[in-house]
Amino acid sequence: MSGSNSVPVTEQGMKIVGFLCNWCSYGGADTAGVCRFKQPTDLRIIRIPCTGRMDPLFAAKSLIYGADGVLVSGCHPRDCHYAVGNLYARRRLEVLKHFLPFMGIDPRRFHYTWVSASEGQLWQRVVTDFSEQIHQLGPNPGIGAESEIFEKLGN
Amino acid sequence: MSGKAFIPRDSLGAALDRLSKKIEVWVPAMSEEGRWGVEFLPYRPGMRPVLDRQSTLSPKRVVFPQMETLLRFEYIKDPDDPAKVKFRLDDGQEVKPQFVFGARPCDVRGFFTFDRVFTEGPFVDGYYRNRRASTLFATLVCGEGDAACFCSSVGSGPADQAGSDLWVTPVDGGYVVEALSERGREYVALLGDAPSELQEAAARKVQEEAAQQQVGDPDLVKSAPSFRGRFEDLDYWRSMVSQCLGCGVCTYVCPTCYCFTITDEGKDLKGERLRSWDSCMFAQYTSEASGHNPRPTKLERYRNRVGHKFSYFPEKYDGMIACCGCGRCIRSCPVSIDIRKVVQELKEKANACA
Amino acid sequence: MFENATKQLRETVEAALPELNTVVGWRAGYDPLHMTPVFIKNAGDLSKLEWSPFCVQNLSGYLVKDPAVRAQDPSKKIGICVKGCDSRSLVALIQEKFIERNQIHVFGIPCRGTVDWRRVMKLGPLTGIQSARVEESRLVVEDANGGHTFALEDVLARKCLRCAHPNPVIHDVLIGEPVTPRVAVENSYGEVERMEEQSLEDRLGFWKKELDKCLRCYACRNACPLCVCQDRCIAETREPRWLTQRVGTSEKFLFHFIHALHLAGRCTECGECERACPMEIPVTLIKEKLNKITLELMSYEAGMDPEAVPPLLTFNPGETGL
Amino acid sequence: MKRIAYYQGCSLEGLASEYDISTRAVCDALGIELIEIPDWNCCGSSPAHSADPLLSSALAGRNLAIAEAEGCDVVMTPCPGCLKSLKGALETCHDPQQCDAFREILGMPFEGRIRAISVLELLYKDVGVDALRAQVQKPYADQVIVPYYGCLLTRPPKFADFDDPENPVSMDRLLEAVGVTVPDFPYKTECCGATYGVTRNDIVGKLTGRILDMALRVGAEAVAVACPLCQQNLDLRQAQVNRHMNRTFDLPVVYITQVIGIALGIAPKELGLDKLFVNADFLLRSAREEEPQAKTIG
Amino acid sequence: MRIGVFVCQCGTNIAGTVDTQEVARRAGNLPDVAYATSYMYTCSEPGQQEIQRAIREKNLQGVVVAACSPRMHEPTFRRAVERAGLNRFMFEMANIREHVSWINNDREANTRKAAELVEMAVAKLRFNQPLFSSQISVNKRVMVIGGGVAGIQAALDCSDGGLDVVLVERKSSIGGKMAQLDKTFPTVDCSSCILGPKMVDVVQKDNITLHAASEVESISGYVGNFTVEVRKKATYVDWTACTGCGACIEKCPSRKVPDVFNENLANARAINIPFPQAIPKKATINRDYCLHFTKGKCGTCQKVCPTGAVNYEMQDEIVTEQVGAIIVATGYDLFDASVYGEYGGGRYADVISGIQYERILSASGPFGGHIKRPSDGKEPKDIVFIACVGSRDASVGRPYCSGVCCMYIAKQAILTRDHLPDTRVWVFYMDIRAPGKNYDEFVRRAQEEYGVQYIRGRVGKVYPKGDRMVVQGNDTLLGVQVEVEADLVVLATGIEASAGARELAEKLRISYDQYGFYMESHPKLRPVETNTAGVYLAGVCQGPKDIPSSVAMGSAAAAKVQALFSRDTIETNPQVALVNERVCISCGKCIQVCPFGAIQWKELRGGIRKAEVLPSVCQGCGLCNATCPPKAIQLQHATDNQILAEVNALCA
Repeated sequence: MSGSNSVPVTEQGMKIVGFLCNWCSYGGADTAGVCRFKQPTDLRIIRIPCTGRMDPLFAAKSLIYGADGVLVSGCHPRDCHYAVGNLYARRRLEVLKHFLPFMGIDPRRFHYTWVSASEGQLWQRVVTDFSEQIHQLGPNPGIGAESEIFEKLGN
Repeated sequence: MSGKAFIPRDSLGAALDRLSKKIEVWVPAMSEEGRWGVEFLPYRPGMRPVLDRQSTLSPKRVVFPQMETLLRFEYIKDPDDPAKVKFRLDDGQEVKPQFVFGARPCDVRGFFTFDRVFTEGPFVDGYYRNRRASTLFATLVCGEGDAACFCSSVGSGPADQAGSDLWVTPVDGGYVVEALSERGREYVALLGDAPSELQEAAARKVQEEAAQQQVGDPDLVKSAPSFRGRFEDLDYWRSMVSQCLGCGVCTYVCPTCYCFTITDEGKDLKGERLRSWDSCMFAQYTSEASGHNPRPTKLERYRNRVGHKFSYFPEKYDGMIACCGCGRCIRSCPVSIDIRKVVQELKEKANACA
Repeated sequence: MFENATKQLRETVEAALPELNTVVGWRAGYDPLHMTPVFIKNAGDLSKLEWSPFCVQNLSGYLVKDPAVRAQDPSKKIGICVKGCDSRSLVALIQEKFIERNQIHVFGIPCRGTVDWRRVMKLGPLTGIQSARVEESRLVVEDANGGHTFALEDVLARKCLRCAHPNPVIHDVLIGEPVTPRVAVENSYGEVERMEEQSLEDRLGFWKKELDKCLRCYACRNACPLCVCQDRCIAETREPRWLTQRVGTSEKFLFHFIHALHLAGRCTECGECERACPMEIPVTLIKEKLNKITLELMSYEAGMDPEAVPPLLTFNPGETGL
Repeated sequence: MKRIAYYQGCSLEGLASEYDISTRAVCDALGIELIEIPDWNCCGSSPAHSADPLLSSALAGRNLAIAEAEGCDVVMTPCPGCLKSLKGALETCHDPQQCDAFREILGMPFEGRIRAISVLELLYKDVGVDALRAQVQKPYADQVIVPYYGCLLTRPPKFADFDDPENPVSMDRLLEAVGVTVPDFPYKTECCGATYGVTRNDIVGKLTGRILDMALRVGAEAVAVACPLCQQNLDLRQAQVNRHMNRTFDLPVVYITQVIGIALGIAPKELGLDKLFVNADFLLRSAREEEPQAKTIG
Repeated sequence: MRIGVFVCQCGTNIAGTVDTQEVARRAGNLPDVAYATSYMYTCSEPGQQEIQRAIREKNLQGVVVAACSPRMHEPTFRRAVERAGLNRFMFEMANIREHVSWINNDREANTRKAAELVEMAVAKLRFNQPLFSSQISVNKRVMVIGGGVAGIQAALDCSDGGLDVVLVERKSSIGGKMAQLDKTFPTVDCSSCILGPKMVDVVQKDNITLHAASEVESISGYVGNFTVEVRKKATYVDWTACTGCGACIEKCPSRKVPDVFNENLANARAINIPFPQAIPKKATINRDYCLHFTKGKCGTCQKVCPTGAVNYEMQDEIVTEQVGAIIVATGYDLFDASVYGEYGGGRYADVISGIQYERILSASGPFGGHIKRPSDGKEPKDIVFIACVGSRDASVGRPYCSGVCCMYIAKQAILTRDHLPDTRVWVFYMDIRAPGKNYDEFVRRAQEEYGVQYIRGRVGKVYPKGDRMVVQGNDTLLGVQVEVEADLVVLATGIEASAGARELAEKLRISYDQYGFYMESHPKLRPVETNTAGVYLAGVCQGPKDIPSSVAMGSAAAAKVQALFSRDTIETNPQVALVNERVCISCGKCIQVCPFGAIQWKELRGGIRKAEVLPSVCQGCGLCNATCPPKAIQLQHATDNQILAEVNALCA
């Protein structure tokens, strides 16, 4: 079990956006908190009702606008509170994962996984591993600023 | 200072290098090496201007950028009481002189439409006026029309000097440049030495030949008054518009289309007000806050586009047509809709009805 | 060689016309390199109808987007001329129930490729084009300076050079003999693969450079037969508000992500987006990649089976490959 | 013809050579080509895993890697001890925590897609009871044999996933297929005490004796086994058992491959029947009588 | 908007590793925030009053509380802001305890993270809209699925409360497993004597409609308004005519039919009434054995029936029932002992399961209550019970305790010694689990008064020796191997989820655990509710339990239904999807993906179709929202703009 007591010293905070389903993974993150499982501080969690709500464009938007990482987590397949939301999400997110590198965005900045409300330790490992990976990758170079033409015109 | 210069073809780069040290220069250049499209880009040393064909995008953006910050604003909070907020606004515009090298008569004529709307009252748009006033045009005498060109139809022509500050005539071995305005004259010497007699004569010949060219059907303009009569003829408009995809690319490449939208974009306590190009071919353009849309389908929108250019505008502005005959809308249209036909048939059908 | 095909097309359409509201086809455009859509309503218009490698437009979008085409006598079908690629758009629209198969009469035309006029012009120079025709594997253009001959391979549209489905996948009548596909679909993603071989940085650089040119004129979207949102596209709405009016590269990236991801598992690679782009951005390439992904992950090829469900609108609970 | 890798292991080279030759003979008769793994080495069964489980795994893994390189997708070993080592290596290879270290030690390419099976599984699953029955040349008439599976053949359950770990039936079915009468044998997985073979042979004697006793009680003429160590304990030690238990057991202990081999019409000598301690000629009894009835249909 | 931000210190839980003052200070600099403060215990009464005071004094229109998980206190604070006059959806929480203060000690990083989470919450709140519940009417009929003791209890309690009840039972008689039992522990009172009257009550109550030999076909609708299709299986006997006289059974020539009620220890007839006390006491033909159906010859029963009730042409019938709530009491199955090859269950006639022994003990059982072994009908002298067969054993996928086996072994051991005092009884057990009123005392009686030999250890093997069985096991207390010779071995088979449980769960849209037991809404605080409103659980379908617990749960479920029905209308959850018809492009993708059938077409003028959400059916998952291309369908309180606001707060 990695990181139970040793949170790696972060040189600087990274911007990791988490999209967690309310029923399983948000609960799992709560469980990890209740159990005081130490985790890096880079993750900012957005609560969504279900990974089925997760439009891949939320992840794409985050990465395009400079998030250093995006982590999506939901109920284990077949365990969805809404029966099938995560099964749709799995296809959509997998497609996104394959698509990102084509556009020049490092797919390692995007991760999706399944963590149940009771899996506090698993959540700790997921967060720790992903945060470490993002720290290794460093800040997201991003898509960058506006084009030269518009700079010229004083915008 | 003769007000004339000759730029040898292989020294064009050097001339533009000299010029761009004094003033921001825009030239037509390939947006991507090996592709067809040409757009006006800020000149950088080494760049190869494309002067042998019309640009895909007109130089509209030089004076009327695709996006322009009108003002910046900021909320300032009282550190002791977050409920107390002050507001600061900055609407300053920084405009530098700029020089467009290699525009064509139609490109320059396009700005006349803008000028009437933005600078001749009753409301004067300062942002446009300032940019317009600080922009010079070195215009090419046009020799490369194609099947889509129709500048003569709208009262212009390949040798139309109107609106230009310098006059660039391509001759064997280079370009003869002559000043047409006082502020244009300042830059002539920078571009090259005075031309020889022979070169001047060659230029004159090119200019004369260009002036004699008839590009497009001169009767086109006369169709405009028929518009009102056909306004309610929905069958006609339906047949004209059915091909249209409503893609709006015609308005983006058009030198005279000036539709815009204004939005406030902000984050946290700061923000800015932006003016961006919009298109009358889009539903959002006329979508009202209530949700009602007076031009709900492409029929109304397309009819408006034709009417605006060939009827409403000339009615309001002394007969001036809001079209410069550049033909870009025809060339860029993915389904090759020909606005000349639409306007011409306006009249033909009107005659037929009468 | 296309005079015969045109003749055959006109005859076929003429025979079917009494049972049809309208037939959407192609006619001559403003110059010999351009065709433009035509809506044939009566036999008198038949002489306008043409078929040649300049018939680039995918007409299937009209069936969904043009209220005039849709709002006609419901007892009659609508006729439409399609190439192989266009027919796949029809299939996709049938899958999504935007059109019903029994409401349309499909004139299918096996296609050997269409001419990209920009590629011709680049090879030019051509002034005052008088005629253009395709003979076997050559394009012959006559202009003010005489005749010019181009190898067809040099002037065909990019999508045609990698075409795996030149024959209409659905049709009520086929005009001409089926042709052999240039490549199998698995081998049609060469350009995507060349991109994949590049480094992440190079790919990012490529797309930054390309997408930076985007005017956000949305012509790519509006020309797409499967961009069914049209006036309601979230690229422009405030409710919800995905994009600002800023013209930053990020906004352009996001717009193209929206466009592409909304087409994931749906795009039939007709190439209309790329053709409509005034800035010549290779926007179809983005969708090709997504199609390659759905082909590899879910063995799905869009626009082939009217009964299939697009892969992102369904799931397989047991799938473990993902 | 079916082509599979064959790992014989050390036992079959020495004490249990009859198991080796009978396995080869049966496979040959059934049209299975056995590719002996070139340059095979110790499976690491004995002491290696107590010193370093990973090294021990890699030791077994080397054999698998060679077999994979030979283009085989199945490796068969008659010895349950070897099988456990080979399966353990596969498990290590597929364990994400260990696979990198495992491959590094291995130092040769190995994908771990090869399947490791026992000769019993080969006959029971890959060949199949019905297919075997169809190949019988000389069916037994009245021989009564009980199968003894021992402890390792079906355990741990995840390694021996072809039969019920507590009540295995594969040998029962195979014996029945060749015409043997198979009574219910309660001690088919009972401990024979093999681990005490050297230090406390009194325990071995007692435990082995119980098994032999039960075999006699259910009416068996012989015990069929599929493990060299089982065979050794029950056969070679029978005199020792008699000494400890004061009994006079004289019960043949035969390899399943020998029993099947006779039925397939293979000569006793080619099956190593003469190498057994307790004479097992009873197997030939009916075989001889049945000879004229050998099937001729193809 | 005027927003107030309250940063909770949670004593030192948050303040220990987060500078809450600083978080509040930074919150004050966010747009629209008009008030920001830090408070010791925001969830306390004074804390809530402070929020309410600020709402009034600062004229706040929205509130953000940065504290613990919203899964903990969101309802608390929503009520608090509601009391001060705000809509409860004008409230957001930032989780700075479970997600910040408790998982890292870096005060600076924690403070920065907490401030950003507050910023996200404020950003989202700026897009919040007041949402209002709507009222839906309640159909005050309840359906109980399963007619075991839990279902019967639930049905009777609801009936007593004046509700109309529809009871659906898969078998041809209600009674469930309890009807098969001889006696019950720890009182050793007769099972059918206490269950029988309740079963009779069911048919005598005017307001209970019983569908026996019926299964639920489909369920649609939502809390207050379910529509359930029930398949009444063809019994080939018209039950309205059948008097239960038994004449047909007597004459039926097909006599080798496994008697399922007697656990196959006896034979029944092809036309049968499962047991004398059956409710309804009606005959049913078993098609698989009836000669009329198998051979096409016989018609005896039809001939002998005095009321002409036999009808070979009978077809399944679908009955539609409208109910407002559903109680699920579908019970359980018993573990298949043959999975343990070493015990020989299913192979040896004298190795039987606990429920078989129960039938043997029963006076109405196959041997009339005389203890005989199935193989030869002899009285056993030595009996061995083996506990935990299919319980507490991960290797067979049953790691849980079945909860009743220790007790029923003790009961059966006592009854054995009562019936046959000379019998010797052994029990191999792992641990004794007897945590109920008078339970442990009962086990001790078995050991001390009845002399049952309890051996702590697992059995390794059961094998026949002559006509007896040898049970080989170990005694872990003595540390020795033991072998017991017995005439009869009883395997105390454990409880497993009912075979059709998963299928029914999918129809009900409730979830089940990995073993197939239905999931309660909260393991401690909502033990009879499910996550589907209006669907309640009773009995072993939720997890192993004994009779008193099943009965209590049946009553609890009935009480829940009565509480639900005590009002004429139910408030809907307003956090549902909503269609903007102007934007809807009628592509139907939302309808295609909705797991709940909550979206349908709505016809507008001119034949235009638009998607429409049924708010009472919508569960608020948002799958439609993610799927809708123009985002015309928006999940309220998790709209695109709200999620984008959070993303933008971090990334833009």
